[in-house]
Amino acid sequence: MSSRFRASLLFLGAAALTLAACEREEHHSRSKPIGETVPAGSSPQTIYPGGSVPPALDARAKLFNNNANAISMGQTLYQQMNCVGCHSHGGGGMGPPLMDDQWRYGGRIDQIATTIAEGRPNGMPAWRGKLTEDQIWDLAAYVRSMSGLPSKDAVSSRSESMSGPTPQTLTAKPQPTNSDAAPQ
Amino acid sequence: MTRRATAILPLLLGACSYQHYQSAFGNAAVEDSQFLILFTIFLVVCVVMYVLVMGFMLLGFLRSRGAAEANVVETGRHHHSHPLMRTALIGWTALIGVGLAALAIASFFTDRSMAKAATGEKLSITLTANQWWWDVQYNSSDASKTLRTANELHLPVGVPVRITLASNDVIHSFWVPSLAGKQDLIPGRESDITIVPKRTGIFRGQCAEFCGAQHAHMALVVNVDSYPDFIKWWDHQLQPAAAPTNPVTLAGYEYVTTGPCGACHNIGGTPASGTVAPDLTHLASRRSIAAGTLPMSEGNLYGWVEDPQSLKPGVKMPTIGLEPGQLHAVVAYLETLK
Amino acid sequence: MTDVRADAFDAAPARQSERERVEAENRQLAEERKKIARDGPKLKGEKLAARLDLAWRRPRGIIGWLATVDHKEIGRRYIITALGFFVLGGIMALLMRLQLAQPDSNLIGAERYNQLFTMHGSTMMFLFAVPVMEGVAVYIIPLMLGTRSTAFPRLNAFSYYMYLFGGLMLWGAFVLNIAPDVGWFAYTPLSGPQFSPGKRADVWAQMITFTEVAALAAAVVLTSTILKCRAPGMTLARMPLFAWAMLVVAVMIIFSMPSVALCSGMLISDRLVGTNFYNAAEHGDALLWQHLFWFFGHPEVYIIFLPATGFVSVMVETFCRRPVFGHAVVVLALISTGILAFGLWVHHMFATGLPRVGYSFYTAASMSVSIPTGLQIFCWLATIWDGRPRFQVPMLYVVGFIVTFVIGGLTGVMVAAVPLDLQLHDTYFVVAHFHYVLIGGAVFPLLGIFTYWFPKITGRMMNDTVGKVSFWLVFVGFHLTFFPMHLSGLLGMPRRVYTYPAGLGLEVPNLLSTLGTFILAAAVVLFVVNGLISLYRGVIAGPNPWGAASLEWATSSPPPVYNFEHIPVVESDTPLWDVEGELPVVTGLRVDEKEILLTTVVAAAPDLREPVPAASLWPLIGAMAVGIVFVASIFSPWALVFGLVPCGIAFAAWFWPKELKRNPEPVIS
Amino acid sequence: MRRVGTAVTVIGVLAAASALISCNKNPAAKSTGPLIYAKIEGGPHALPPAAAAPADDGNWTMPGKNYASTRFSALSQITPANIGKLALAFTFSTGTTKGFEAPPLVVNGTMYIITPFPNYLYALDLTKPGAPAKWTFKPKPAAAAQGVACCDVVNRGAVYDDGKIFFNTLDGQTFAVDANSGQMVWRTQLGDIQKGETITMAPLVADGKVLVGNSGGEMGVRGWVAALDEGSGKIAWKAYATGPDKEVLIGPRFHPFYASDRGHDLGVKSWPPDAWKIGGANTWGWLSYDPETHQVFYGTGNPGPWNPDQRPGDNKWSTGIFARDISTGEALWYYQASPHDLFDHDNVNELILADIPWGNGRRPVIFHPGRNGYFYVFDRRTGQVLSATPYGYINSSKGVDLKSGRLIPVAEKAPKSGRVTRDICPASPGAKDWNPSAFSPITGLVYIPHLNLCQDEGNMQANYISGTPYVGADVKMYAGPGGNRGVFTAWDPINHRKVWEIKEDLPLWSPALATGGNLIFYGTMDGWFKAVDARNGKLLWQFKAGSGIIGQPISYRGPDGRQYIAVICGVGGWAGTIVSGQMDPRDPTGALGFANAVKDLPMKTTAGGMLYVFTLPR
Repeated sequence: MSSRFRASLLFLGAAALTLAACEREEHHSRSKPIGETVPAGSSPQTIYPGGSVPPALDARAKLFNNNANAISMGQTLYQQMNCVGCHSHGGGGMGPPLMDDQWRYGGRIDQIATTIAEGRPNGMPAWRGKLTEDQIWDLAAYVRSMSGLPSKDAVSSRSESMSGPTPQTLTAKPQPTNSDAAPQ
Repeated sequence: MTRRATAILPLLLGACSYQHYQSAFGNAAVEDSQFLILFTIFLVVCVVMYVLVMGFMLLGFLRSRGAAEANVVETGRHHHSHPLMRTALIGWTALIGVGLAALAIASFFTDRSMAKAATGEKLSITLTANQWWWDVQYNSSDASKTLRTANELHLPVGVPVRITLASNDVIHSFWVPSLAGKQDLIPGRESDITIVPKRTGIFRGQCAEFCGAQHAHMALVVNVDSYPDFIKWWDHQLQPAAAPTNPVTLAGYEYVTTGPCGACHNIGGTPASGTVAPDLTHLASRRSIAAGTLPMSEGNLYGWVEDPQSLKPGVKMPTIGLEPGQLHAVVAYLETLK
Repeated sequence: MTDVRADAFDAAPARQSERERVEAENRQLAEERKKIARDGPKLKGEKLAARLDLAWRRPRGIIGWLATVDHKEIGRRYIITALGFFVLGGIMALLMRLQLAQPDSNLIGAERYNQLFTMHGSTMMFLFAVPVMEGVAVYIIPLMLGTRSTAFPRLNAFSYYMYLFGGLMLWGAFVLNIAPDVGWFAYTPLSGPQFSPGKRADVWAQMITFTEVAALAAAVVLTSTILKCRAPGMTLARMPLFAWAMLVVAVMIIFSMPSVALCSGMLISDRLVGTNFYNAAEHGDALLWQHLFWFFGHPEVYIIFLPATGFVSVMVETFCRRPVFGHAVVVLALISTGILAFGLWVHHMFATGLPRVGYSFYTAASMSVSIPTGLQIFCWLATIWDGRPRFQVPMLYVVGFIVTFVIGGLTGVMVAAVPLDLQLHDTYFVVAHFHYVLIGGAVFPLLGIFTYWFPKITGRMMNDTVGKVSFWLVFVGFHLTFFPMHLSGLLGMPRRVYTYPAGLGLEVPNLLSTLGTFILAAAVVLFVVNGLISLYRGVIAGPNPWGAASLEWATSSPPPVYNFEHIPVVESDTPLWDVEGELPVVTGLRVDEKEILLTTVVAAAPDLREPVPAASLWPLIGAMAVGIVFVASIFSPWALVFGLVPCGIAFAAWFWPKELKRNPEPVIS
Repeated sequence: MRRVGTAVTVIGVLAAASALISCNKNPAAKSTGPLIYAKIEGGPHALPPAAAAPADDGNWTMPGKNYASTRFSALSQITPANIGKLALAFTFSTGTTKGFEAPPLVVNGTMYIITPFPNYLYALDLTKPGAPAKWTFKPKPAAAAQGVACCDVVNRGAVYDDGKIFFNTLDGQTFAVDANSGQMVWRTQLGDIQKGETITMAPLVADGKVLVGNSGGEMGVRGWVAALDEGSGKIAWKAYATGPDKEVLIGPRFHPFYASDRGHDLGVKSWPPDAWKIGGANTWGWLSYDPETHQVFYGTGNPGPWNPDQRPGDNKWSTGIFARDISTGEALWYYQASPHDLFDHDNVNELILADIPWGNGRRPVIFHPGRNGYFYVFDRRTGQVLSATPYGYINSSKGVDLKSGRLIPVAEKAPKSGRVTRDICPASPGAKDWNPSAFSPITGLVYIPHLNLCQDEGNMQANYISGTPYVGADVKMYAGPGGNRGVFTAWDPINHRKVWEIKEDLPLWSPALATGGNLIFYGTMDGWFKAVDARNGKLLWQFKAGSGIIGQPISYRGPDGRQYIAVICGVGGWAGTIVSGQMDPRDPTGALGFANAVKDLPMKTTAGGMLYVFTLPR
């Protein structure tokens, strides 16, 4: 088993495994924005009359939900776009808290993206046109991470600033309840 | 003698064919000329030592081929050695010791004279490094003369300038080879560097500490001007941005101030006053775009505004996906920001 | 074999006087001792070899292959695995140079390039350089010291498996797209929780933990072997210089590795549970990482370089046909290099804005560390001067080493001065410097020593002409690659940039470097092919093809599993040259059990007969358990808690005391 | 064996010591009895100026009771002797659950109540038993205004004058409503919520003008004070707090006492370019008026953003006090309490007008317990600082240099970017926030309900996007030395010292009321409405309200001639956002850092909005 032969074997194995590349670490520095507009998601447990079916989850959800780089980009935007001013580090203030498991307008990533894009009546500003869709989806991914919804490997344990609530890597994933619409 | 010595140095190393734009041979500031003098001293001493070692080795090879009774196992004298070898050893140690001591002392003196040249600074700049651009602030006792610009430095020739270095995210390193050595910008720790430019000209510096995906595209252009030009430049930069005159630039102005650009960029005198991205008030007066990624030109502005992610992948500026009409208007407006 | 003590006491207790009882016991013991088979002076040749081979052979088959504790097998595996990682690291370098061949090229994207240079740096430093030196030492030191096995052979096996699992984890992550991209030094806060999302930096930090455990284990094995298992008569003064080098290296590893273990452990805890060690806001400090890392970092590069000086001393001695001039001077130089190496780590941090007075101490220390190395070079040149050098392939590598390393040493003196370092730090000038001292200083002697000890390990010589061609290819390729980097550094090219703009004069040096890299790659391929072919069709080498003087050439090539039939006795520092005919030997070791002779530390007088642990799977199982705990603790802190159970079981079983038939006895004659 | 014995004893001792240390960590300091520091001097003491504090007619027509803002009711039917029998007369639920900072107003038999968002105005008929509501006026302010109100959607009160009720709504409108019919007379839109501007203050109506200022220092909104004509609601004049002198209405009559406040266009020169346009300095607090000299006095808020590195210079005219001519708005004098403010110490606290014995005559002064922890006494004609004495624990400034008037900061306590500065006392809400103190002419003391909080602060680059917060600081507040978070202090302004002091567990966010019967009323954040003796602070009577009290208690003479005490409970404001904003207490930096100081509040009170009126039984 000379080293030459072993090295080439490793390389072939490597090529095969790259296809199963770990999605969590993928860098989506997309140069072109994804076409779809942000769908008008529904609030949690909306009544769908006459047996109609809730809209399917947006196709982009799996690109952003557990992607470490999207959550990290969202963390930077959360600070830079002044979300901290109203929601602080998840505890709330002017705006409602984001680290608990109560979602007035839905906790699914596409519903949060809609809230950010369209704004909400009691003072949430509408960011459509001010932020690009990728940025809105990055923010939505980070907002979900404040209540422990994405996988623990994708979130960051702290930021390089004053320590706030307990690290996201240690917050347990909340038990879904009937009124909680953040299953995905 | 040393000035001529340092001048021929680049010729020696075959670096003579272009303008010293970003090279340690630029000799454009007191600090860099001190470096060149010390570098020449070290080079000379090292070459001499190297020649000695190689000479000793070659002699070792040539000499023993002829000697009949070398002290080897075949001649049974492998436990003997040349009688003078012990003294040679002591001499060699002394030589290395003296050589190193001399170099160390030369280094201390250069260090001290650099520090001495740097006292009594009359201009203070605060340089804040971010992931992959430079935030420059010219401080002044009159607060309203505080100037904020990005990715480009203008320095008056002959005036010692103290640059305070801070970082907003990771460790970067401020390095303009033609002017002076590098200093790191470390978050939570403030350090500074003092430079005394010797001659006017355009020089280029680059971040020298690995700082993430686009570490390679984090450069800044340094213009050393005469003092009057420098004051004229400072006053011009304090003026608010030029108001749009024709409908195309007006449309560009509308888009930039109400659209996504204003959330991050600041354009003086307009509602766009974001602080987390380079200040664009006088963008068109700068020589490069996106921290030295592209030289300033209309074509490059089009390319950059249309799709920054393909030119500088991973940069924090998103690709907005402007329609051609909007893109044309925005670029037209940006070009008026002289 | 009934237990002697039990029945002696219950025969007529009180009346029999004390003296009679002791005599009965002695008779019993003498009876007992007669039954032990020993290798007396008369037991020699085939009969002894067969019995020793039966005692020392490891169990057959895959179980035996995994359970081996034979230092030669473990040494071979270390070397082959390290060479494998060397090739992989080399491929990374090739890809980097392809990207840097022209300015503003988009062959490889930024993120991928950052992964490449991190993998290149980490693989070369942690998975090739230190392990290959330990691998060669683990193979050769017992032979060179005239003993049959290292001390703690199972710890030796455990060390290899930890190293292997660390390498597999890092390269597994590379394949699964979780490769680290923060550089082989991973400065915080870039490698911290906010700016390195995902698990990339954790994988890097955990690879450090793996290789650090492996290196510490190997260092303990080497230190105890060198100090306690030398052949009788081999006093410290007569110990070969390579053994001295490995002793200093082992002690340096023991003192430096914990520092990097601490800082990588703290980085993992920052990234996993949000501690604030490196968080400047909460009064942590980004420079804490640099201090702890470079306190290990600089000794690390001497850990890589000092074994190479040992190799050069061995080769110079053999090919100049005389012992190295000033044996004591070289030994003192090794020890002072080892000590000084711990006092100059801040020269990596001259640009971080620490107080200038402090820097001047580190300038002085950095310059003074070149004095001991200068002395060693003088002693080698003096040996050449007094000897009659024969320019076979290993000697060519020695000459290549001296020509290259001295340039690296001198540029090292340059970057020791603060005003120069402020311009040269983190530029390609420094890249040129450390490749000169690492490739020139360590890889050249390594290639030379592979050619030198290849016959001892495989029994066949490597082809001489192919060896010469590959040397010149390596030499030319190396200098074509790395000398232009001095220039690109001075012209303003910083390190770790995935591209550079045109018009700065960097085009020519970078193109030359890329060409040089391909020549270097060709040279390595040629060397490996030469090795592979020589395995089967190389000239048969007898026990001492080079006519060398040290003990490893006293046994056959390849050496039998028990190394020596009888443990040799040493009267001088070049035993094979000073003794005509058979080496004097000492007898009395068992032949039915694995046993080695322990000797006193300084005078190497025979001291104890030590039973050698048998081959066992537990080191492998222990390494797997620890490996699983390390990998799992990247993802959850609970892994450390629940992981203790399997580790506890594996180590308990490993150390479980076998029922000793009787205690080791003092040597009577 | 002996060695083992000693080892065991050593371990035993260590274990006991550590247990001892852990168990006597001081239990949350319960509110203790009053600490007496000094005797009340017999001689002449401060008195409110007659013009600004006319005789008490039993009504309560403005939050400060009178233009001198004494918050003193001369009614003395309830005294320390009979307060034991004080009983509930009637209650009224306002139907809101946000922070209730406003007082009820009582005018000739009708009580008017202005609620926090959505700012309902109720009129209760006091002549009928149970005081039923006569009419309700609903201004219906924009709901989105809630998104730009930094510190709870509060309203600090309405004002009655000349048959009309004047009040502001959160979305920046000023309303005039006819007091009898409840019909709107006029309304004027002053603020723009798109820029982050809101109005929460109580207007001051004097000399035919309604003076209104805006809020939004945390949103980068440039501060101003506007005077509207009382009859038509048209803007008579508008004075900005930053920018060129022309817009700050600084003209020839402007004579600031101290040199550093003199200069041309300081509102532009003391800021980096364009920073004054988003520089804050809002007037959201209290105004006082001197009818004799027709001068109005008010304070300006903190400069924006909180991160001082982004606004080098003194940042004129923030954190200061202006005196203006009420008819034209021209500035007469100005004093800056915190030049280049480092800790968000808005200087909008109440300005109590008084005349103090000086030499053989009397000197017209202003008493001003500032947020930076100093009790200022100004000469209200020139703005000279007569004295500035700390009334709370301060370690972030050394004192006020009376020659230059400037605050002397402590360098290590200046917050920096990228590195948390620890133990800054007083915290950002200051030694006392907006809740005004009361001044009793009988005892001559100023009764100050205030805070004892410190904080850790780490700053970073603040990004300005209009309509979003522009702060640039992470803050964590916690109890100051002593472990109690609130203090009620009786302060002798003549001899500059405390007379008596009550330590309260929770921060004191409720204004104080002084009465002729030598009683002081205030409320705590967990709902206790307390009455203490004005002379020695002894607790005489207390009542547990349904929610925390941060509103102004008042005392009035009812239609039946008896003295009534009224207060409206409803926890909220910056301190109570953790309850009224349903915040998650696990985030210590919530509500700009206040959440960390009142993590226990959600267990001690719930949100609410209830009027309680007390009187002595017949």
